[in-house]
Amino acid sequence: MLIRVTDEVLRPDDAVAAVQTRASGAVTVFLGVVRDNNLGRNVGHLEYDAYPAMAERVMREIAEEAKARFGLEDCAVLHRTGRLEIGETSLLVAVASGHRAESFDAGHWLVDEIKKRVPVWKKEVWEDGEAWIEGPESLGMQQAPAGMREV
Amino acid sequence: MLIRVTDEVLRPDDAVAAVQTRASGAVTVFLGVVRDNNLGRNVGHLEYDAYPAMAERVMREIAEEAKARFGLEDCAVLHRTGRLEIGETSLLVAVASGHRAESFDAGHWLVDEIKKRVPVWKKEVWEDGEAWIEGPESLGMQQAPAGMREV
Amino acid sequence: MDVTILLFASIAEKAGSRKLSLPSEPGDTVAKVRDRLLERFPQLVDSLPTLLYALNEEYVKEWEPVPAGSTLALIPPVSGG
Amino acid sequence: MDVTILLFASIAEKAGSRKLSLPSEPGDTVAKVRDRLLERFPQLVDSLPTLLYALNEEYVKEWEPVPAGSTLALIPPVSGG
Repeated sequence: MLIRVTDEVLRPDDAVAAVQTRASGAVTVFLGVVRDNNLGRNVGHLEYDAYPAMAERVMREIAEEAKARFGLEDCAVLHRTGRLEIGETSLLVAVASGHRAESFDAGHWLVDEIKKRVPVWKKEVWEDGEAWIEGPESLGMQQAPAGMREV
Repeated sequence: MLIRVTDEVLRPDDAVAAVQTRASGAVTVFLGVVRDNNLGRNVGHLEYDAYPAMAERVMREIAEEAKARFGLEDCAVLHRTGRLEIGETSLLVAVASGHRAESFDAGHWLVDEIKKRVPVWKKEVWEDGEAWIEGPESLGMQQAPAGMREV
Repeated sequence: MDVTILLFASIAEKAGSRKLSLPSEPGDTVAKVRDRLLERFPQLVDSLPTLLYALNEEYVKEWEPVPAGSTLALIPPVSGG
Repeated sequence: MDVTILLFASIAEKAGSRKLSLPSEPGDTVAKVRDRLLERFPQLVDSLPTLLYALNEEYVKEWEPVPAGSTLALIPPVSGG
Protein backbone atom coordinates (compact mmCIF):
# COMPACT_ATOMS: atom_id res chain seq x y z
CA MET A 1 0.00 0.00 0.00
CA LEU A 2 1.73 3.13 -1.30
CA ILE A 3 1.01 6.19 0.88
CA ARG A 4 3.05 9.34 0.44
CA VAL A 5 3.13 13.08 1.02
CA THR A 6 5.84 14.46 -1.23
CA ASP A 7 7.00 17.58 -3.01
CA GLU A 8 7.90 15.55 -6.09
CA VAL A 9 5.90 15.18 -9.31
CA LEU A 10 3.13 12.53 -9.14
CA ARG A 11 2.91 10.11 -12.08
CA PRO A 12 -0.09 7.83 -12.73
CA ASP A 13 2.08 5.04 -14.21
CA ASP A 14 3.96 4.70 -10.91
CA ALA A 15 0.75 4.47 -8.87
CA VAL A 16 -0.71 1.86 -11.22
CA ALA A 17 2.45 -0.24 -10.96
CA ALA A 18 2.29 0.01 -7.17
CA VAL A 19 -1.27 -1.32 -6.80
CA GLN A 20 -1.59 -3.92 -9.54
CA THR A 21 -1.69 -7.61 -8.66
CA ARG A 22 -2.17 -10.71 -10.83
CA ALA A 23 -5.78 -10.94 -9.67
CA SER A 24 -6.58 -7.32 -10.60
CA GLY A 25 -8.96 -6.92 -13.53
CA ALA A 26 -9.61 -3.22 -13.01
CA VAL A 27 -7.49 -0.28 -11.94
CA THR A 28 -9.06 3.14 -11.42
CA VAL A 29 -6.79 6.14 -11.06
CA PHE A 30 -7.86 9.60 -9.96
CA LEU A 31 -5.79 12.73 -10.41
CA GLY A 32 -6.71 15.98 -8.71
CA VAL A 33 -5.06 18.60 -10.91
CA VAL A 34 -4.59 22.35 -10.58
CA ARG A 35 -7.07 24.11 -12.82
CA ASP A 36 -6.91 27.69 -14.00
CA ASN A 37 -10.12 28.82 -12.31
CA ASN A 38 -12.09 28.40 -9.09
CA LEU A 39 -15.37 30.04 -8.08
CA GLY A 40 -15.04 32.47 -10.97
CA ARG A 41 -11.49 33.55 -10.14
CA ASN A 42 -8.48 33.06 -12.42
CA VAL A 43 -5.97 30.97 -10.51
CA GLY A 44 -2.25 31.64 -11.11
CA HIS A 45 -0.90 28.77 -9.07
CA LEU A 46 -1.53 26.89 -5.82
CA GLU A 47 0.60 26.39 -2.73
CA TYR A 48 -0.03 23.31 -0.61
CA ASP A 49 0.74 23.13 3.08
CA ALA A 50 0.50 19.82 4.96
CA TYR A 51 1.03 18.16 8.29
CA PRO A 52 2.96 15.38 6.57
CA ALA A 53 3.25 12.77 9.34
CA MET A 54 -0.43 13.03 10.24
CA ALA A 55 -1.51 13.32 6.60
CA GLU A 56 0.20 10.02 5.78
CA ARG A 57 -1.32 8.43 8.87
CA VAL A 58 -4.84 9.54 7.90
CA MET A 59 -4.32 8.60 4.25
CA ARG A 60 -3.28 5.13 5.37
CA GLU A 61 -6.35 4.80 7.62
CA ILE A 62 -8.62 5.80 4.74
CA ALA A 63 -6.84 3.42 2.34
CA GLU A 64 -7.10 0.49 4.78
CA GLU A 65 -10.78 1.25 5.29
CA ALA A 66 -11.36 1.38 1.52
CA LYS A 67 -9.52 -1.88 1.00
CA ALA A 68 -11.71 -3.68 3.54
CA ARG A 69 -14.97 -1.96 2.59
CA PHE A 70 -14.68 -2.55 -1.16
CA GLY A 71 -12.64 -5.77 -1.12
CA LEU A 72 -9.78 -4.19 -3.05
CA GLU A 73 -6.59 -5.87 -4.14
CA ASP A 74 -4.63 -2.76 -3.15
CA CYS A 75 -4.72 1.02 -3.25
CA ALA A 76 -2.34 3.98 -3.25
CA VAL A 77 -2.78 7.57 -2.08
CA LEU A 78 -0.21 10.26 -2.84
CA HIS A 79 -0.48 13.98 -2.12
CA ARG A 80 1.92 16.59 -3.34
CA THR A 81 2.94 19.70 -1.39
CA GLY A 82 4.63 23.00 -2.18
CA ARG A 83 4.03 25.20 -5.21
CA LEU A 84 1.99 23.64 -8.02
CA GLU A 85 1.38 25.17 -11.43
CA ILE A 86 -1.75 24.86 -13.58
CA GLY A 87 -2.03 21.30 -14.88
CA GLU A 88 0.13 19.71 -12.19
CA THR A 89 -1.23 16.81 -10.14
CA SER A 90 -1.84 17.49 -6.44
CA LEU A 91 -3.62 14.25 -5.52
CA LEU A 92 -3.12 10.81 -7.00
CA VAL A 93 -5.28 7.85 -5.98
CA ALA A 94 -5.07 4.38 -7.53
CA VAL A 95 -7.30 1.42 -6.78
CA ALA A 96 -6.90 -2.16 -8.01
CA SER A 97 -9.72 -4.69 -7.75
CA GLY A 98 -11.12 -7.76 -9.42
CA HIS A 99 -13.91 -5.92 -11.25
CA ARG A 100 -14.65 -2.40 -12.32
CA ALA A 101 -17.66 -1.41 -10.20
CA GLU A 102 -15.80 -1.58 -6.90
CA SER A 103 -12.75 0.17 -8.30
CA PHE A 104 -14.82 3.17 -9.41
CA ASP A 105 -16.81 3.21 -6.17
CA ALA A 106 -13.69 2.89 -4.02
CA GLY A 107 -11.85 5.60 -5.96
CA HIS A 108 -14.71 8.03 -5.54
CA TRP A 109 -15.13 7.18 -1.84
CA LEU A 110 -11.38 7.56 -1.19
CA VAL A 111 -11.26 11.02 -2.76
CA ASP A 112 -14.34 12.10 -0.80
CA GLU A 113 -12.79 10.94 2.48
CA ILE A 114 -9.41 12.50 1.68
CA LYS A 115 -11.12 15.86 1.14
CA LYS A 116 -12.84 15.55 4.51
CA ARG A 117 -10.04 14.29 6.71
CA VAL A 118 -6.47 14.62 5.44
CA PRO A 119 -4.58 17.60 6.96
CA VAL A 120 -3.52 19.31 3.74
CA TRP A 121 -4.38 22.87 2.74
CA LYS A 122 -4.23 24.82 -0.48
CA LYS A 123 -3.65 28.49 -1.00
CA GLU A 124 -4.90 30.02 -4.22
CA VAL A 125 -2.66 32.68 -5.66
CA TRP A 126 -4.30 35.06 -8.14
CA GLU A 127 -2.86 37.98 -10.06
CA ASP A 128 -4.07 40.40 -7.39
CA GLY A 129 -4.10 38.44 -4.17
CA GLU A 130 -4.18 35.09 -2.44
CA ALA A 131 -6.25 33.12 0.06
CA TRP A 132 -6.08 29.87 1.99
CA ILE A 133 -9.00 27.71 0.94
CA GLU A 134 -11.12 26.25 3.71
CA GLY A 135 -12.62 23.17 2.15
CA PRO A 136 -16.43 23.05 2.33
CA GLU A 137 -16.17 19.26 2.66
CA SER A 138 -13.72 19.37 5.58
CA LEU A 139 -14.71 17.69 8.83
CA GLY A 140 -14.05 21.06 10.47
CA MET A 141 -16.74 22.74 8.41
CA GLN A 142 -19.32 20.10 9.23
CA GLN A 143 -18.64 19.21 12.83
CA ALA A 144 -16.77 21.95 14.64
CA PRO A 145 -19.76 24.20 15.41
CA ALA A 146 -21.53 21.31 17.13
CA GLY A 147 -18.27 20.34 18.84
CA MET A 148 -17.81 23.90 20.09
CA ARG A 149 -21.23 23.89 21.74
CA GLU A 150 -20.41 20.70 23.58
CA VAL A 151 -17.38 22.23 25.32
CA MET B 1 -10.22 13.27 -28.41
CA LEU B 2 -7.84 10.32 -28.49
CA ILE B 3 -9.51 7.16 -29.86
CA ARG B 4 -7.41 4.20 -30.83
CA VAL B 5 -7.42 0.45 -31.46
CA THR B 6 -3.81 -0.67 -31.36
CA ASP B 7 -1.57 -3.64 -30.75
CA GLU B 8 0.87 -1.47 -28.78
CA VAL B 9 1.21 -1.19 -25.00
CA LEU B 10 -1.27 1.23 -23.39
CA ARG B 11 0.17 3.71 -20.87
CA PRO B 12 -1.96 5.77 -18.47
CA ASP B 13 0.44 8.74 -18.54
CA ASP B 14 -0.10 9.14 -22.29
CA ALA B 15 -3.89 9.09 -21.95
CA VAL B 16 -3.80 11.64 -19.12
CA ALA B 17 -1.63 13.96 -21.19
CA ALA B 18 -4.04 13.60 -24.12
CA VAL B 19 -7.17 14.65 -22.21
CA GLN B 20 -5.95 17.29 -19.78
CA THR B 21 -6.85 20.95 -20.34
CA ARG B 22 -6.12 24.04 -18.24
CA ALA B 23 -9.69 23.99 -16.95
CA SER B 24 -9.49 20.35 -15.81
CA GLY B 25 -9.53 19.84 -12.06
CA ALA B 26 -10.10 16.10 -12.16
CA VAL B 27 -8.88 13.28 -14.37
CA THR B 28 -10.19 9.75 -13.91
CA VAL B 29 -8.39 6.92 -15.66
CA PHE B 30 -9.64 3.36 -15.95
CA LEU B 31 -7.51 0.40 -16.94
CA GLY B 32 -9.03 -2.93 -17.81
CA VAL B 33 -6.22 -5.39 -17.14
CA VAL B 34 -5.78 -9.09 -17.79
CA ARG B 35 -6.23 -10.97 -14.54
CA ASP B 36 -5.13 -14.50 -13.80
CA ASN B 37 -8.61 -15.90 -13.22
CA ASN B 38 -12.17 -15.70 -14.56
CA LEU B 39 -15.25 -17.58 -13.43
CA GLY B 40 -13.05 -19.91 -11.41
CA ARG B 41 -10.68 -20.77 -14.26
CA ASN B 42 -6.95 -20.01 -14.25
CA VAL B 43 -6.28 -17.77 -17.24
CA GLY B 44 -2.94 -18.15 -19.04
CA HIS B 45 -3.30 -15.24 -21.43
CA LEU B 46 -5.93 -13.48 -23.57
CA GLU B 47 -6.17 -12.90 -27.29
CA TYR B 48 -8.19 -9.93 -28.51
CA ASP B 49 -9.83 -9.77 -31.90
CA ALA B 50 -11.40 -6.53 -33.16
CA TYR B 51 -13.13 -4.90 -36.06
CA PRO B 52 -10.76 -1.95 -35.83
CA ALA B 53 -12.42 0.61 -38.10
CA MET B 54 -15.84 0.05 -36.59
CA ALA B 55 -14.46 -0.22 -33.06
CA GLU B 56 -12.85 3.20 -33.37
CA ARG B 57 -16.05 4.60 -34.83
CA VAL B 58 -18.17 3.25 -31.96
CA MET B 59 -15.59 4.32 -29.35
CA ARG B 60 -15.70 7.83 -30.77
CA GLU B 61 -19.52 7.86 -30.68
CA ILE B 62 -19.49 6.77 -27.05
CA ALA B 63 -16.80 9.32 -26.16
CA GLU B 64 -18.70 12.15 -27.86
CA GLU B 65 -21.86 11.12 -26.04
CA ALA B 66 -20.02 11.05 -22.69
CA LYS B 67 -18.49 14.45 -23.34
CA ALA B 68 -21.89 16.01 -23.96
CA ARG B 69 -23.76 14.09 -21.27
CA PHE B 70 -21.27 14.77 -18.45
CA GLY B 71 -19.94 18.15 -19.63
CA LEU B 72 -16.40 16.82 -19.91
CA GLU B 73 -13.33 18.74 -20.95
CA ASP B 74 -12.15 15.76 -23.00
CA CYS B 75 -11.88 12.00 -22.96
CA ALA B 76 -9.79 9.23 -24.48
CA VAL B 77 -10.59 5.59 -25.25
CA LEU B 78 -7.91 3.10 -26.28
CA HIS B 79 -8.29 -0.63 -26.78
CA ARG B 80 -5.45 -3.05 -27.35
CA THR B 81 -5.61 -6.10 -29.61
CA GLY B 82 -3.56 -9.24 -30.09
CA ARG B 83 -2.05 -11.41 -27.38
CA LEU B 84 -2.05 -9.95 -23.85
CA GLU B 85 -0.33 -11.46 -20.84
CA ILE B 86 -1.53 -11.31 -17.22
CA GLY B 87 -1.21 -7.75 -15.91
CA GLU B 88 -1.26 -6.08 -19.32
CA THR B 89 -3.78 -3.33 -20.06
CA SER B 90 -6.48 -4.15 -22.62
CA LEU B 91 -8.69 -1.06 -22.18
CA LEU B 92 -7.62 2.44 -21.22
CA VAL B 93 -10.17 5.20 -20.64
CA ALA B 94 -9.30 8.71 -19.45
CA VAL B 95 -11.76 11.49 -18.61
CA ALA B 96 -10.94 15.11 -17.78
CA SER B 97 -13.51 17.42 -16.20
CA GLY B 98 -13.82 20.42 -13.95
CA HIS B 99 -14.77 18.44 -10.87
CA ARG B 100 -14.45 14.88 -9.64
CA ALA B 101 -18.04 13.64 -9.51
CA GLU B 102 -18.61 13.86 -13.25
CA SER B 103 -15.21 12.37 -14.05
CA PHE B 104 -15.95 9.25 -11.98
CA ASP B 105 -19.50 8.99 -13.34
CA ALA B 106 -18.37 9.49 -16.93
CA GLY B 107 -15.52 6.98 -16.58
CA HIS B 108 -17.86 4.32 -15.25
CA TRP B 109 -20.51 5.05 -17.88
CA LEU B 110 -17.93 4.93 -20.69
CA VAL B 111 -16.63 1.53 -19.62
CA ASP B 112 -20.17 0.16 -19.33
CA GLU B 113 -21.03 1.37 -22.84
CA ILE B 114 -17.76 0.09 -24.31
CA LYS B 115 -18.54 -3.37 -22.94
CA LYS B 116 -21.97 -3.26 -24.55
CA ARG B 117 -21.20 -1.84 -27.97
CA VAL B 118 -17.59 -1.88 -29.16
CA PRO B 119 -16.81 -4.75 -31.60
CA VAL B 120 -13.87 -6.29 -29.74
CA TRP B 121 -13.68 -9.89 -28.52
CA LYS B 122 -11.47 -11.74 -26.10
CA LYS B 123 -10.43 -15.35 -26.15
CA GLU B 124 -9.36 -16.90 -22.87
CA VAL B 125 -6.52 -19.35 -23.15
CA TRP B 126 -6.10 -21.80 -20.26
CA GLU B 127 -3.60 -24.56 -19.72
CA ASP B 128 -6.03 -27.13 -21.15
CA GLY B 129 -8.13 -25.23 -23.64
CA GLU B 130 -9.49 -21.93 -24.86
CA ALA B 131 -12.79 -20.17 -25.54
CA TRP B 132 -14.07 -16.98 -27.09
CA ILE B 133 -15.89 -15.01 -24.42
CA GLU B 134 -19.36 -13.80 -25.28
CA GLY B 135 -19.79 -10.77 -23.02
CA PRO B 136 -22.93 -10.94 -20.87
CA GLU B 137 -23.20 -7.16 -21.16
CA SER B 138 -23.04 -7.15 -24.97
CA LEU B 139 -25.93 -5.63 -26.91
CA GLY B 140 -26.20 -8.93 -28.72
CA MET B 141 -26.91 -10.79 -25.50
CA GLN B 142 -29.64 -8.38 -24.50
CA GLN B 143 -31.32 -7.52 -27.75
CA ALA B 144 -30.76 -10.10 -30.42
CA PRO B 145 -33.41 -12.62 -29.31
CA ALA B 146 -36.09 -9.92 -29.54
CA GLY B 147 -34.62 -8.73 -32.86
CA MET B 148 -34.74 -12.28 -34.21
CA ARG B 149 -38.44 -12.56 -33.43
CA GLU B 150 -39.15 -9.37 -35.33
CA VAL B 151 -37.71 -10.75 -38.57
CA MET C 1 -21.22 -6.20 -57.58
CA ASP C 2 -20.49 -8.15 -54.48
CA VAL C 3 -21.22 -7.76 -50.81
CA THR C 4 -18.14 -8.07 -48.62
CA ILE C 5 -18.66 -10.19 -45.53
CA LEU C 6 -16.51 -9.81 -42.41
CA LEU C 7 -16.35 -12.48 -39.72
CA PHE C 8 -14.75 -12.18 -36.28
CA ALA C 9 -13.80 -14.15 -33.18
CA SER C 10 -15.84 -17.35 -32.71
CA ILE C 11 -17.66 -16.85 -36.03
CA ALA C 12 -14.41 -16.52 -37.94
CA GLU C 13 -13.05 -19.65 -36.28
CA LYS C 14 -16.16 -21.68 -37.04
CA ALA C 15 -16.22 -20.53 -40.67
CA GLY C 16 -12.45 -20.80 -41.09
CA SER C 17 -12.56 -17.40 -42.78
CA ARG C 18 -12.43 -13.71 -41.78
CA LYS C 19 -13.41 -12.07 -45.04
CA LEU C 20 -15.24 -13.18 -48.17
CA SER C 21 -17.51 -11.94 -50.93
CA LEU C 22 -21.04 -12.95 -51.88
CA PRO C 23 -22.76 -11.92 -55.09
CA SER C 24 -25.28 -9.17 -54.42
CA GLU C 25 -28.93 -9.78 -55.39
CA PRO C 26 -31.74 -7.30 -55.94
CA GLY C 27 -33.75 -6.66 -52.75
CA ASP C 28 -30.98 -7.90 -50.47
CA THR C 29 -31.50 -7.36 -46.79
CA VAL C 30 -29.22 -8.26 -43.92
CA ALA C 31 -31.30 -11.37 -43.25
CA LYS C 32 -31.21 -12.47 -46.91
CA VAL C 33 -27.45 -12.13 -47.22
CA ARG C 34 -27.03 -13.85 -43.86
CA ASP C 35 -29.19 -16.75 -45.04
CA ARG C 36 -27.12 -17.18 -48.19
CA LEU C 37 -24.00 -17.18 -46.00
CA LEU C 38 -25.54 -19.91 -43.84
CA GLU C 39 -25.98 -22.15 -46.87
CA ARG C 40 -22.22 -22.00 -47.25
CA PHE C 41 -21.42 -22.20 -43.52
CA PRO C 42 -24.21 -24.19 -41.85
CA GLN C 43 -21.99 -24.53 -38.77
CA LEU C 44 -22.85 -20.86 -37.96
CA VAL C 45 -26.51 -21.59 -37.25
CA ASP C 46 -26.01 -22.02 -33.50
CA SER C 47 -24.51 -18.53 -33.30
CA LEU C 48 -27.56 -16.81 -34.80
CA PRO C 49 -29.61 -16.05 -31.67
CA THR C 50 -27.07 -13.60 -30.27
CA LEU C 51 -25.62 -12.28 -33.52
CA LEU C 52 -25.66 -8.60 -34.38
CA TYR C 53 -24.94 -7.07 -37.81
CA ALA C 54 -23.02 -4.04 -38.95
CA LEU C 55 -23.40 -2.55 -42.40
CA ASN C 56 -20.49 -0.31 -43.40
CA GLU C 57 -19.37 -0.09 -39.74
CA GLU C 58 -22.79 0.73 -38.26
CA TYR C 59 -25.14 -1.57 -36.37
CA VAL C 60 -28.23 -2.40 -38.44
CA LYS C 61 -31.35 -4.49 -37.98
CA GLU C 62 -31.92 -7.63 -39.99
CA TRP C 63 -34.60 -6.15 -42.20
CA GLU C 64 -32.43 -3.29 -43.42
CA PRO C 65 -31.37 -3.27 -47.11
CA VAL C 66 -27.86 -4.25 -48.18
CA PRO C 67 -26.83 -2.32 -51.30
CA ALA C 68 -24.31 -3.86 -53.71
CA GLY C 69 -20.78 -2.88 -52.74
CA SER C 70 -21.56 -2.80 -49.00
CA THR C 71 -19.58 -4.44 -46.23
CA LEU C 72 -21.65 -6.58 -43.90
CA ALA C 73 -20.05 -7.71 -40.64
CA LEU C 74 -21.37 -10.48 -38.41
CA ILE C 75 -20.89 -9.37 -34.81
CA PRO C 76 -21.01 -12.02 -32.07
CA PRO C 77 -21.59 -10.73 -28.51
CA VAL C 78 -18.75 -8.33 -27.84
CA SER C 79 -16.38 -8.89 -24.93
CA GLY C 80 -13.92 -6.01 -25.00
CA GLY C 81 -12.58 -4.23 -21.96
CA MET D 1 7.64 19.53 30.32
CA ASP D 2 6.15 21.45 27.44
CA VAL D 3 3.37 20.91 24.97
CA THR D 4 4.46 21.34 21.35
CA ILE D 5 1.99 23.34 19.26
CA LEU D 6 1.84 23.01 15.46
CA LEU D 7 0.12 25.60 13.29
CA PHE D 8 -0.68 25.31 9.60
CA ALA D 9 -1.97 27.23 6.60
CA SER D 10 -4.09 30.27 7.52
CA ILE D 11 -3.48 29.74 11.25
CA ALA D 12 0.28 29.71 10.80
CA GLU D 13 0.10 32.86 8.70
CA LYS D 14 -2.05 34.70 11.24
CA ALA D 15 0.21 33.67 14.12
CA GLY D 16 3.42 34.22 12.19
CA SER D 17 4.62 30.87 13.52
CA ARG D 18 4.40 27.19 12.55
CA LYS D 19 5.72 25.58 15.72
CA LEU D 20 6.09 26.65 19.34
CA SER D 21 6.07 25.33 22.89
CA LEU D 22 3.76 26.13 25.77
CA PRO D 23 4.43 25.06 29.35
CA SER D 24 2.26 22.12 30.31
CA GLU D 25 -0.09 22.49 33.29
CA PRO D 26 -1.80 19.82 35.38
CA GLY D 27 -5.26 18.96 34.10
CA ASP D 28 -4.57 20.33 30.63
CA THR D 29 -7.19 19.64 28.01
CA VAL D 30 -7.20 20.61 24.36
CA ALA D 31 -9.47 23.54 25.14
CA LYS D 32 -7.27 24.77 28.02
CA VAL D 33 -4.08 24.69 25.97
CA ARG D 34 -5.91 26.33 23.07
CA ASP D 35 -7.13 29.11 25.37
CA ARG D 36 -3.59 29.80 26.63
CA LEU D 37 -2.45 29.95 23.01
CA LEU D 38 -5.21 32.48 22.28
CA GLU D 39 -3.88 34.78 25.00
CA ARG D 40 -0.67 34.92 23.01
CA PHE D 41 -2.31 35.05 19.56
CA PRO D 42 -5.68 36.78 19.99
CA GLN D 43 -5.85 37.15 16.19
CA LEU D 44 -6.72 33.45 15.99
CA VAL D 45 -10.10 33.88 17.70
CA ASP D 46 -12.02 34.23 14.42
CA SER D 47 -10.69 30.87 13.30
CA LEU D 48 -12.06 28.97 16.29
CA PRO D 49 -15.52 27.96 15.04
CA THR D 50 -14.17 25.68 12.33
CA LEU D 51 -10.95 24.55 14.01
CA LEU D 52 -10.18 20.90 14.65
CA TYR D 53 -7.43 19.52 16.89
CA ALA D 54 -4.97 16.67 16.56
CA LEU D 55 -3.05 15.27 19.50
CA ASN D 56 0.02 13.28 18.48
CA GLU D 57 -1.32 13.04 14.90
CA GLU D 58 -4.86 11.94 15.77
CA TYR D 59 -8.02 13.99 15.76
CA VAL D 60 -9.29 14.67 19.30
CA LYS D 61 -12.21 16.51 20.86
CA GLU D 62 -11.64 19.68 22.86
CA TRP D 63 -12.30 18.08 26.22
CA GLU D 64 -9.65 15.42 25.84
CA PRO D 65 -6.56 15.59 28.11
CA VAL D 66 -3.21 16.84 26.84
CA PRO D 67 -0.35 15.07 28.65
CA ALA D 68 2.96 16.86 29.06
CA GLY D 69 5.25 16.11 26.12
CA SER D 70 2.38 15.87 23.63
CA THR D 71 2.14 17.56 20.28
CA LEU D 72 -1.09 19.46 19.72
CA ALA D 73 -1.89 20.62 16.18
CA LEU D 74 -4.50 23.21 15.26
CA ILE D 75 -6.22 22.02 12.10
CA PRO D 76 -8.16 24.57 10.06
CA PRO D 77 -10.67 23.14 7.56
CA VAL D 78 -8.68 20.94 5.24
CA SER D 79 -8.62 21.59 1.50
CA GLY D 80 -6.41 18.90 0.03
CA GLY D 81 -7.06 17.13 -3.22
